[in-house]
Parts: sequence; structure tokens; C-alpha cells
Amino acid sequence: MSAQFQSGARPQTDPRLGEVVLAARNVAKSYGNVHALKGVNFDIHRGQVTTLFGENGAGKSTLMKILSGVIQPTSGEIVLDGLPVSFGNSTEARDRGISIIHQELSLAPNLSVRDNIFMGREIMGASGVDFAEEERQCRKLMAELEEEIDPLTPVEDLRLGQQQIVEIARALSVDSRILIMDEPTSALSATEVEVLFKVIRDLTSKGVSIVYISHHLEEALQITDHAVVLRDGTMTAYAPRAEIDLEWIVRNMVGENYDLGSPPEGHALGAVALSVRDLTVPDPKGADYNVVDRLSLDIRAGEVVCIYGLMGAGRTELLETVAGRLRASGGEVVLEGREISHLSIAERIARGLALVPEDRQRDGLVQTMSVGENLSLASIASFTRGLFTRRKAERALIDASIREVTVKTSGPAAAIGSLSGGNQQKVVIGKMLATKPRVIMLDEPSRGIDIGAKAEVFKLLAEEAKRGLAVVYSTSEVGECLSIAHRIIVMHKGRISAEFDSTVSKEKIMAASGESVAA
Amino acid sequence: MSDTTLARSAAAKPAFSLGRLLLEGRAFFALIAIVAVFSFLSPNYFTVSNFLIMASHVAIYGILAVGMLLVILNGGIDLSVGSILALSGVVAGALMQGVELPALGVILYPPVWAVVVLTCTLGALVGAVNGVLIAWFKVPAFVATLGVMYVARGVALLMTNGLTYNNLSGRPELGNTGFDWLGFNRLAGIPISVLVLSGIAILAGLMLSRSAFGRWLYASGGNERAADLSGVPVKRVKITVYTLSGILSAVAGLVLSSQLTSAGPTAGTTYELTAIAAVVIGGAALTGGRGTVRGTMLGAFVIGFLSDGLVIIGVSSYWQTVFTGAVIVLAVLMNSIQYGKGTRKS
Amino acid sequence: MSDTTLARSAAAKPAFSLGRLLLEGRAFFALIAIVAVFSFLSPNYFTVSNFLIMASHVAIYGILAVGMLLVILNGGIDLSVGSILALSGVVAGALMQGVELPALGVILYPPVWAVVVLTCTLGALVGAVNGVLIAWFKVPAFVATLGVMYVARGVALLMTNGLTYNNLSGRPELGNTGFDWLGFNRLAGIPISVLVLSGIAILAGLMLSRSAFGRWLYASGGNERAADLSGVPVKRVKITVYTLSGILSAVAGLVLSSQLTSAGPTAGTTYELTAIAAVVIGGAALTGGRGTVRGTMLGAFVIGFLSDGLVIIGVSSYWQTVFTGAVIVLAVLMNSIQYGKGTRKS
Amino acid sequence: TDPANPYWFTEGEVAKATAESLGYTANVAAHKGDTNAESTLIDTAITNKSVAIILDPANADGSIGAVKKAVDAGIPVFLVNAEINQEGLAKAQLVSNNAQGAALGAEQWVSMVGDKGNYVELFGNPADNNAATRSNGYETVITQYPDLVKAGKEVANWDRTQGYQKMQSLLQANPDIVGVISGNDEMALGAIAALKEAGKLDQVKVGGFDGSPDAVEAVKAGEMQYTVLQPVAVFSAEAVKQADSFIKTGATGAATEKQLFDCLLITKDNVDKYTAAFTLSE
Ligand SMILES: Nc1ncnc2c1ncn2[C@@H]1O[C@H](COP(=O)(O)OP(=O)(O)OP(=O)(O)O)[C@@H](O)[C@H]1O
Ligand SMILES: Nc1ncnc2c1ncn2[C@@H]1O[C@H](COP(=O)(O)OP(=O)(O)OP(=O)(O)O)[C@@H](O)[C@H]1O
Ligand SMILES: [Mg+2]
Ligand SMILES: [Mg+2]
Repeated sequence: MSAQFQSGARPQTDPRLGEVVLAARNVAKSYGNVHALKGVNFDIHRGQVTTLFGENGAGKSTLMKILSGVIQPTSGEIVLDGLPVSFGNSTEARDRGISIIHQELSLAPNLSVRDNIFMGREIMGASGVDFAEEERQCRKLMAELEEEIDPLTPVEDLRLGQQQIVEIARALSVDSRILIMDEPTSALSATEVEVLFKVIRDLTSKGVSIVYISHHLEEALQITDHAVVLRDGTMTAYAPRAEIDLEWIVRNMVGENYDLGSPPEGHALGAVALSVRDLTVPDPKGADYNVVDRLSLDIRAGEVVCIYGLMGAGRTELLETVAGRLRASGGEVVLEGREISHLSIAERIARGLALVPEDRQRDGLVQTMSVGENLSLASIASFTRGLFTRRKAERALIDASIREVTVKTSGPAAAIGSLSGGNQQKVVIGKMLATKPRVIMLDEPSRGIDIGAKAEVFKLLAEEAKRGLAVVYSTSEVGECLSIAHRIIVMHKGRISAEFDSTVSKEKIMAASGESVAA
Repeated sequence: MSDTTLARSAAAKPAFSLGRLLLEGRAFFALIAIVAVFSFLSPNYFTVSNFLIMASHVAIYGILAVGMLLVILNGGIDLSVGSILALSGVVAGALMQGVELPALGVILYPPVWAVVVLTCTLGALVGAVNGVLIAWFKVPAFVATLGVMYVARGVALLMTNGLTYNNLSGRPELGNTGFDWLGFNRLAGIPISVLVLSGIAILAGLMLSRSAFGRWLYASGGNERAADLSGVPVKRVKITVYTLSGILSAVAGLVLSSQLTSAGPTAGTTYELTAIAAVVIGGAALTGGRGTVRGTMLGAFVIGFLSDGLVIIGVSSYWQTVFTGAVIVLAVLMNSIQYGKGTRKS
Repeated sequence: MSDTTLARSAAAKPAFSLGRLLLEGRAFFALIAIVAVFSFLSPNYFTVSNFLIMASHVAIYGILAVGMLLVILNGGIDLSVGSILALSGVVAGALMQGVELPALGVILYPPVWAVVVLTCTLGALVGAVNGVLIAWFKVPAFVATLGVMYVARGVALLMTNGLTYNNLSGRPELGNTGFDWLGFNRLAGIPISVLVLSGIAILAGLMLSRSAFGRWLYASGGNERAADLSGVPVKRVKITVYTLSGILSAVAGLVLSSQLTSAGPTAGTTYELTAIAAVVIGGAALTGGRGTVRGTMLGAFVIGFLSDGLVIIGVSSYWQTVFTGAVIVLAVLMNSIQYGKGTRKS
Repeated sequence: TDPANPYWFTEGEVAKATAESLGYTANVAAHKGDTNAESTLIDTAITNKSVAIILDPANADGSIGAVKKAVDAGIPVFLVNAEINQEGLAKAQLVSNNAQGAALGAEQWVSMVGDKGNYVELFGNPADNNAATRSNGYETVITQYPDLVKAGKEVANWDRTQGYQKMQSLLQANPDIVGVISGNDEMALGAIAALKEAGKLDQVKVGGFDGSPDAVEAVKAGEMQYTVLQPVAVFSAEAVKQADSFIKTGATGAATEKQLFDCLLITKDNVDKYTAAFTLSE
């Protein structure tokens, strides 16, 4: 039986569930007139995993930041081991045994993996920092996470997923009693998630309490002991593991059932819209292999193609090269019959080829601009007449985008940083869709967006496909391959290792990617 | 990442215009305070004629500051403005003295409009050199413009052998009079230089707020990679802003040498600092992407009105230095104290 | 999975030191080129005594540049170093002349070590003012240090009434001799100022590479928010770097006035630009988090050896200006051309 | 001009003191050699409805505009220390006779250095006419001695630190010099510091120009051979008196616009007569 709660109500705690180590009592947080949390009660049980579900902007990250001392609540209190506490900053919380993996990476790109892991907690030896010891511990952590990341590599040279691993390793390196993980796996592949889960089980068996947030619901279900659903800043549901399933979560989260959709039908596929011929891309960092290796691919108008692969398969490089960011060393890219290899990014966008980049913070958003300005950034030409932009036309375009991709924001003038992670992602997608592309490429478009939004984005893409848009998206979640894609392409080491139609099984896809089908 | 910018934006919507006033508030209130204090201290300060005079002094810094604003919005910096100013003045001076064409054995006296056009072209070229070094050769802006600052200054010195061109009024029989018009004349009682500044400020303001280029500029200053992927021609934007800054420095050089009716190679030394200070006092962030023409103008007026005021009330020049420094800090400080967290980014 | 990262890290290890050399290569090669060219042009350039003299000139800029490096690593900038240098020199001068205590009716002549300590304390205080303005009051570093630059200069002028303290040697009967030791003496043939620079550079290098503070500095310069969340005391780090920069400016002021055996309030004007140039030529990024003491030293030597070399071969001073600018750009440009993609970040 | 130089400092102070003793309020401001700053100062003087302006022009050519502006506003301008290249604007131009002073200095210099050997010259700010005037004056005298060879000439911008560093480099290039002739005292004092450091002060003779207190000390100490005193105290006081007379009577009382004040030589012999800054009591 699942229990439903009114806003502000306290969850019933079953004595079987284990002792509550950390709890939020009636915690509220407002930013001006935005009420991110409206009086939430939340318990963390010793040695168990509590999962927090909720739509983008529901207040999950806000609650976690309060529990870990990053921000202070407007009202309400935090109870640690039965005693009320207040944390002035995250260091105080860390000293009390609470550590957090942030949703948005917080690493110093200029420093090595080792230095990032021990940032602010350097191990001191006789003559300054004991680098050898730090490195040793760092290697041990990496071994535990089954990652081959050299401790001396600068973080900026790592792929996003690897950076996330570093972030995880840092949290693990603090021997904390309570570990909060805010979407730790958004850039990880299934294998790595497995490893992480192994680590989590290990930790819980040692009595460490975990809070886990993820938009990958199936994945979260594997690990959770308790589920809590947050909606619009209030807690709407709680249930122990035994009583929850996917349907329960979705119902409580978005209030309706969801479906990632099925390949759009009933329209004839058009001519080949994008054709990639023998494309070869050398490693951008100068290593002597090709990250994309003589790859050929045709996509027809109205077709939806999914590219699946493990981290490092070269999907990002493929898409960035087609978009014009990286230079190919060989091969050609043909858009609607015209060779475009020599064109700039801007010219490709003008011809109808758009890319939604993988890393929204670094490549997607202009933090100094408002939500509206970000949305209209790629399509300025469409509302410029003569020398000047036309405010009305721009406003109409922005409003349409906000509606289309359902961005939850206080308005177009809001700062982009005030949006929740998932809504930021939607802005990036909306920005590129606003250019009215003929071919759109999305690199991991579902990263960090909630299940409802994901469904909406896929629905939107499917509808656009019906109108003749060619869609290519990459993903690291097998489930997403089997949604709207007509065709699934698996990449491995820069080449296409397999190609399937939409009736294939998950196992086959994973096998082709070189992934062990353990889960 | 999210929580840094937040507090601001939450307030941003309802208090939109008020918020902007507050953001630029520091400069605005500082200006009011300066005018009030000096008017109280000297009867000669609060007069129309004095304001016009002071405005004509501000014009030079203001024109440079507009160019600097563009560069700073782009996330760069331009240390060469003072040198370009001097070089342009000197070149204009040389052109007014006549260009000897040895091949033909004649001396050409270009008319004033041609001098202006040629000088601005020169400024644009030097600015473009900055831009190309920075955009194509990836030389950090500070280094590129520092180098160009030295080179331009050196060339100006070499051209004149350290001396100053004096007679820029031209001669009627050569048909090249009118150079001093810029600096000396008034339209409807307002000095031409002030009008030039207003014109430039309005154009720049329109460009920033209404044109696609303005949007590109803010975007590439805020996040160059994201702007690039959104189809913003980031390299072109960069070269353009440095070119514009070069042109504006040349204009400032013309205005200045016309005000002085002379052009020397050491003019404009350290003006880059004044221009940058005006931009920063006006609320722009040196990291790029934030700033307005309005703020920059306020910043320029704060600096100009302050230094003129100190002279008018007869403060000793040492104290002037101290006050200038203190007011610059205070003007910006006021903001931090009052609106606390809002300014994290700059 | 495994093989992707393996390849990279395997390659990373052996190329480690070579990679660093290449990164700092621009400054290194520029220095070699400068020495080669001048040695070829003048027989007097490539001599031990000249190198020592040049090194003692570099000492002043070098000491300032080390402080500037710390500030720049932190993502800031310190425009006040030249003024603090002047103020410290003047204060040291005043102390050497004796402090009159009107209450007691005596004149105190502090011994030289006390003068040095007091002066460095003063530098630290002024630097701390910068730091507090920036860290606590969130005034942008450019504005805060610009303001302090004016104020410190003004105070130096006021203190001396514009004049220069001339006789800093002290008098034996007062027990305060030895001030000129810093600037005049040599240990094992090496000027003290050069030794001071080396000591400071080594200490700073150790601090950056070995101490926790060094890690904090790089971390907060690379991503302040992340550093803050990781428990790095970012505010304290900030205040400390500006304080250190202030102390180093005071040291430079002591060395300079000891070299000249006189201290004037206008010393050190525009040295901040030279110091920043040295840091940037040495490969540091103005955005913070990247740079080394070694690079900065190379940068300082490039600038110093170039300008002295131009004097030695007797190039006219205008051409000196042009060459200085050109070499600064070229030194950095070489890097971009040769190692193209590697330098995206700076 | 820049009040951080004792020369200009005295100029301002003397003028101010004289004016105040005549019952005026005097306002001293510095343009630091920047013609734009100068023009700004003139504007504020006009705003303040000054009765007269005593100006040390920043630039022989560059300052003409500023003077014109003041004259157009009906304020009489009296120039001191440096000239402008246009007559009939200012009511008077009172300057020290730089050419005479330079010749005087150069002769003294030759008599002390001897008539052969290598020497170097330190040159002031090239934008300032006086730099060239003095240099030419030196040149005229010294070229009469063919065995005196100018081994180097460096611009040190009137500044002591630059004088010091340039001198050190010059010493490297020319270790065998016997003399240094400098365009002003500050640069000469810098050169002396450099020579001291190199241990060559006893073999190299240094001559300055201005007659600043520091230089006089150095002459006293035997480190500097001589300095040429510019009668700045005299002509600044005189300028104010002429301004006063012009305000009261409409005439300056002087015969010509350009008035040259002869420079005096300060050597070890007469150094005791130097009673106040820039004043040599006869
Ligand atoms: N600093 C802030 N200023 C203004 N509003 C904020 C701020 N931080 C968060 N918000 C708002 O609070 C709400 C909750 O945000 P939060 O980041 O907690 O969502 P979330 O549940 O973590 O979403 P996601 O799944 O997308 O990460 C959102 O509406 C967001 O816009
Ligand atoms: N054959 C190879 N050998 C070694 N390393 C490789 C090889 N191919 C790719 N890599 C590494 O993997 C990186 C490719 O990562 P990329 O981000 O393109 O992969 P992806 O498929 O987009 O993965 P994800 O988006 O899941 O992180 C390259 O930068 C390179 O460092
Ligand atoms: Mg979140
Ligand atoms: Mg990828």
C-alpha cells in the first residue's frame, strides 16, 4: 500500500525501516517569490538508500543543498541524530559526516583528478602536500569504481562522464555517514552505473545512508529502499521499496501515465536529408587514433535515428563534426544533396542543420543571458529586419518555444541560472528547434530531464519527424533507443558496429556496443 | 551552478526596470552625490556653461569607453586605445600639413573630410590587427593589445620625431580648413564633441540592444563555445569589436587634437585605464557578457565630473589623486553593500 | 572502455615534462632568441657582468611579477603594485630620516631591519585593503586595485610633498646604516637584489607546488564555486594573495630605493603593466588558475633582457617602444602558431 | 607640470606664495605634461573666473590651443619656464635661458672631464622642447672638442629610475666612459646611483641641470660636478608680479613678451650660497 500525503504532512515511519539519521522538518525555501520548497519533511534512514523522485524544478536539488549545508532554509529545521542542527556551509556539514555529489559538476577544470578529489582536504606530509599518498588513494578509488582514469590528468581533458566519475570519487573519498547523490549517473553508461550500484550496496552494508536522485527511473528502482516523490516543492508520496513500481512513481510524479512513444508512422520517409560519407575525425587532443573512423550514414527526411554507444564511442565527435565544430580529416558531409564540409557552423545552421550539444553548461547556455535571449540566440536572423531586431517577433518566438518544450520558468526575463537542470536542458533543445532545422542532431538530449519532459521532447521530435524533419539523437540509455527511433545505430570505437530496426531487443543493442549484458 | 545567479533572477522579473536602475545605481547615485557636493562647495560648478565644458572633457574618455565597453562585453580588453588615439591625432596632423608625393613632386592637401576618413580607417586597421591577433592567432587580448599599444605609440613618436603638430586649422587657400570645427564649435550651444559622444553612445546603445550583432556580442562574451554552436560568428564578432574600438579611438584622437588644435605623439597615455574604469564603474563585468552603454556613460561622467570638480574647488593635486581613487572604489562599493549578493559575477 | 583511457594516460606520462616545456616554450624560446640576437649585435651583451646588471633590473619587475602571478592565478588583477612600491619606498625613506615623536620631543631612528619590517607591514596592510574590498565587499578586482592605486600614490605624494627622499644610507652614529646593502652589495658576486628575487621565486614556487595553500589558490582560480563547496576558504585565499602581492610590492620598493639610495613618490608608475605582461608572457591565463612561477620568471627576463639589450645596441628610444611591443606579441604568438590547438584555454 | 619633481614643485609654490602675498587666492594644479589635462585645467580656470593664469606649458606646440582658449575667454595668460611657438597670445613668456644654461653647463663639464674620451648623454622627454634645446646647447660646445666622443644617448624622460637603469646598460656597452652629461638633475642622480653601484663614480664625471636641492647636495658631496641652476623661483615670482601689474594697470611692466632669465652655475665652490630651493643668494 502506498501512502499519499498532504502538503506538509509527516511521513509515517515504520519502525522496521531503521533509525532516522538525518531529517528535514517543515523545511521551506523561497527565492524572492519563487517558492522552491514549501514545508517538506524528509527522512534519511541509516544504511539504506532513499530515492527522491520528482519533475524538473520540483525542488529536489534545493532540498539536498539544504541538507548538505550549501544553502540555508528560509524556515524549518534539520535534525541530525535526533538533534536540531544548522549548517553554515558545506564544510560544516561535511565535518558532521554529510557529503554531496552535485547535479552540476563542481570541479576545477585546470586541476588534475587527484587535486580535485582532495580539494580543500589536502593530505599534509612532512614537506607540504603529500602528493604520493593522495595519488595512491586516488588510484584506489578509481580501481573501486573500475575506471582507468589517471590521477594526474587535468579534469578539462576528461569526457563529461569521466568528470562525473571524479565527482563521485571525491564524495566517496570523504568517509561520510550520509552521502547525497544528485543525479550522479546522468552522463554515465549502463556499465558504469552497475559499478556505482555495487559501490552503493557496499556502502550501505557498512551503515552509510544514501540519498539518490535520478531521472532514470528503472535504474533507480534497482537500488532504492525508500521512494519519496516531490512535486512543486511539496512531498506528495512516500513508500518503501516493496510497494513501489514504475507506474507508482510516474503516477505520483506527473499524475498520469507516460510513454516514451513509438516510432512515428503514417508518413512516407523522404529523400536522404543528411548523408555522411567515410567521415574520419582525428582525436581532437592529438592522440594518434581516429575518434570517428571512416563512418558512413544516411538519414532520410522524416526519419528518426538513434545512435547508441558507450562513453568514448565517438558519438559526440561524430555529431560535432557534422555540425562544423570539429574538422574532419577525411570524408564528406552532404546535406540535402549539397556538400557542406567547408561551411561554418552558422552557415550549416542557416541551411537547416542544428546540433543540441551534450554539455549544456559548457556548450549550450550563455549564463549571462536570460531564458528568452538564450532561446532566441540561434535564430536571430528570423526576427531581424534590416538592421534591427523586432521585439514583437522575438517575443512571439520565445513564447512559442517555451510552450513547445514546456520550460518551467517565471518568464523569458528570468536568468538562465535560476532554472532547474532539466529546464535548462529544455532551453537548449528549444533554442535549436527554433531555427526550424531540416535535420536536427541531439547529443544525449534526455540528460537530466524528467520522465514527463522526456516524453514530451520525444513526442515533439516524433511530430516534427512526421512533418519531414530528420532526427538523429544519441543516448546512453537503451530504453530510449526503443522509443521513437525508426532505426538504431550502435557505435563502437568510432565505427558503426551494428544497425537495427525498432523491433530489436535491448540485449542485442547492448551486445553490439561491446557492453557486457550483466544487468 | 544554478544557485549563483539565482537570487538576482528571482527578483528580476517584477522589479525589472527598478532592478536595472539599482544595478546601475552605484554609478547613478555617485554622479548625483558628486554634483551635489561640488555644487555646494563652489558656486561655479552648477552652471550650464560648466556642465557643457565638463561634458566636452568627458567626451574624449566617453568615446574611448564606448569602444572599450564593446571589447569588454566580448570578454576582452583593449589597452591600445590611448596609443591609437595618439597615432590617429598625429596622422591627422601629418595629413593636414600636406602629403608630399615625391614621385610627382607635388604636395597634396587633403580636405578635412578626407583626413577624417583616412584617420578613422587607420584606427580601424590598427584595431583590426588587435582583432586578428586575438581571434585568429589566439593571443590573449591583454598581450595583443599591450603589444599594439607599444607599437602604435612608437610609430607615432617616430613619425613626428617626438614633436607635436601644431597648425591643424588648415589654410583657406588650400581648401582644408575646418579641422577645429570638431573641437571648437557648438551647435545650439552644445559643443560638437558632446554631440559626437551622444551620437556614438546612441548608436552603440541601439546596436547593443536592437541589432543581431549586439546579441552576438553579448552571447559570445557570456559563453563563447555556446555562442559558436548557436551559429554566432564568434571570430568575426571579435574582430569587429576591436575594429570598432580602433575607430572610436581614432575619433577620440580627432576630437582631442581638434580641441587642442595640435596633435602630439604622447597624447592619451594611460587613457586606457580611465576608459576601463568608466566601463567597470558603469556596472560591466570584466569577464564579459554584462554591461550597458548607459552604465558606461554614467561611469565616464562620474570620473570626469569628479576630476573637474576637484580642480574647480581647488583641491591640491595630491589630494585629487587620493579622492579619485577613493571615489572610484566607493562608487562600486555602494552597490556591493546595498545589493549584496547580486554582484557575484563581476 | 578501458583501452580508450589507457592510451591517453600512457601517453600523458612520458610527455609530461616535454609538454610543460612546450607550453612555457614561447617565453623560453623568446628569451633564447633575444639573448642570441643581442649577443650577435653587441660584444658587450654576452658578458657575466652585463647579465648580472640586467638581472638586477629584472629583479624589480620580477618581484612584482611574482606577486602579480599569485593574484592572477586567483583570477584577479592588481593594478596597485606600482603605487605600493612608491609608497613603501617613501615610507622607508621617511623612517630613515627619523621619526619625530612630538610628545616626547625625541627623534627616533629605527634600525634598518625595523624599517624593512615596518615597510613590509605597510605593504601587507595596503594589500589587505585590496583583498578585503575584493573578497568581502565584492568590488571587482580591477576597480578595487585601481582605486587603491590612486590612493596610495596620492598618499605617497602628500607624505613627501612631492619631493624625493635622498639620503637613505643612514648614519653610523645613529646606528641605522645598511639600507643600501640591498641594492648595492653582492654576495659571491651576485647582486643582493637578484638573490632576493631568486629567494622569493623559489619560495613562491614551493608554495604553489607543494603547499595546501597553493592547491587552494589554483582551485579557487579555476572554479571558485567548486572550491568553495569543497571547503577551500576562498575568501581567506583571496585576501592572502593580495596581501602577499602588497608585501612583495613593498619589497620591490625597498630594493628599488636602495638601488637608487633615494625614494620618490612617483617611482614605479606603470610597473603594473610590465608585471602583468611578464606573467602573461610566462603563460599564465588572466582568467585564473593557470600559470607557474617558472613561466613568470621567464616572462620577466624576456622583458628585461629585451629592453636593456635595445639600450646596449643603441637603438633609438622610439624604436625601442616599437620593438618592445612587437616582441611581446611575437613571444606569445610563436606559441599559438606552433602548438596551435594546445593553447585554446589561455 | 608634475609636482612630484622638486623643480616644478618650487615653481608652483613660489608663484602661489607670491600671489597670496599680493592678496590673491591662488589655485595650483598640475597637468603632468599632458596637453589634454592642461586644456581641461584651463577650462576649469575659465569656469572659476580666474583673473589670470600662470602656465607652465606642457608642449611648445600643443599648448597653443589651450592658451588661445583662455585668451578668448578674456583671461590673461603668463607663461613660465617653457615657451609656446606663437607670440602675441600670452601677455608674457618668462623662461630660463636654456641655451645659455646648456652652454654654461657644457663648458663647465668639459673643463672638468677634460678634452678627450667617451661620454654619454641622458636626454629628457622628447616631447618637451627644453630637452632638445639643452641637448643642442651641449652639442654645440662639446663638438668643438673632436676627441670627446659621444658613445651613447638615451632618453630617460627626466626620470631618476630610468636614468639609473639606462645608465647601467650604457655602462655595459661603454665601460670606458669618462663623463655623463644629463638634461636634468633627476636623470643625473640616477646615473650617479648607477655609477656608484658599478664603483666608477670617481672616474666618471656627471653634470646636471636644474639646480634642484638633491643635486646641490650631490654637488656638495662631490658626486656631481656641477648643476645649472634655473632661476625658477625668480621667474615664477616675477610672472605673478607682472600679472598683478597687468590686472591693475593693463600693462605687464616688461618691455617684451619673451623674457629670458639667465641660468647660473652651481659648483663645489659656490654651493654654500644655495640658501633655499632654487635660490642662489648672490
Ligand atoms: N537560486 C535560485 N533562485 C531562484 N529560483 C531558484 C533558485 N534555485 C532554484 N530555484 C527554483 O526552485 C525550483 C526547484 O529547483 P531545483 O533545482 O531544486 O529542482 P530539481 O527538482 O532539482 O529539478 P531537476 O530535476 O531539473 O534538477 C525551480 O523552480 C527553480 O527554478
Ligand atoms: N580508439 C580509441 N582509443 C582510445 N581512446 C579513444 C578511442 N576512441 C575514442 N577515444 C576517446 O574517447 C573520446 C570520445 O568520447 P566521446 O565523448 O566522443 O564519446 P561519446 O560516444 O560521445 O561518449 P559520451 O557522450 O557517452 O561521453 C575521445 O576524446 C577519446 O579520448
Ligand atoms: Mg536538480
Ligand atoms: Mg558524447
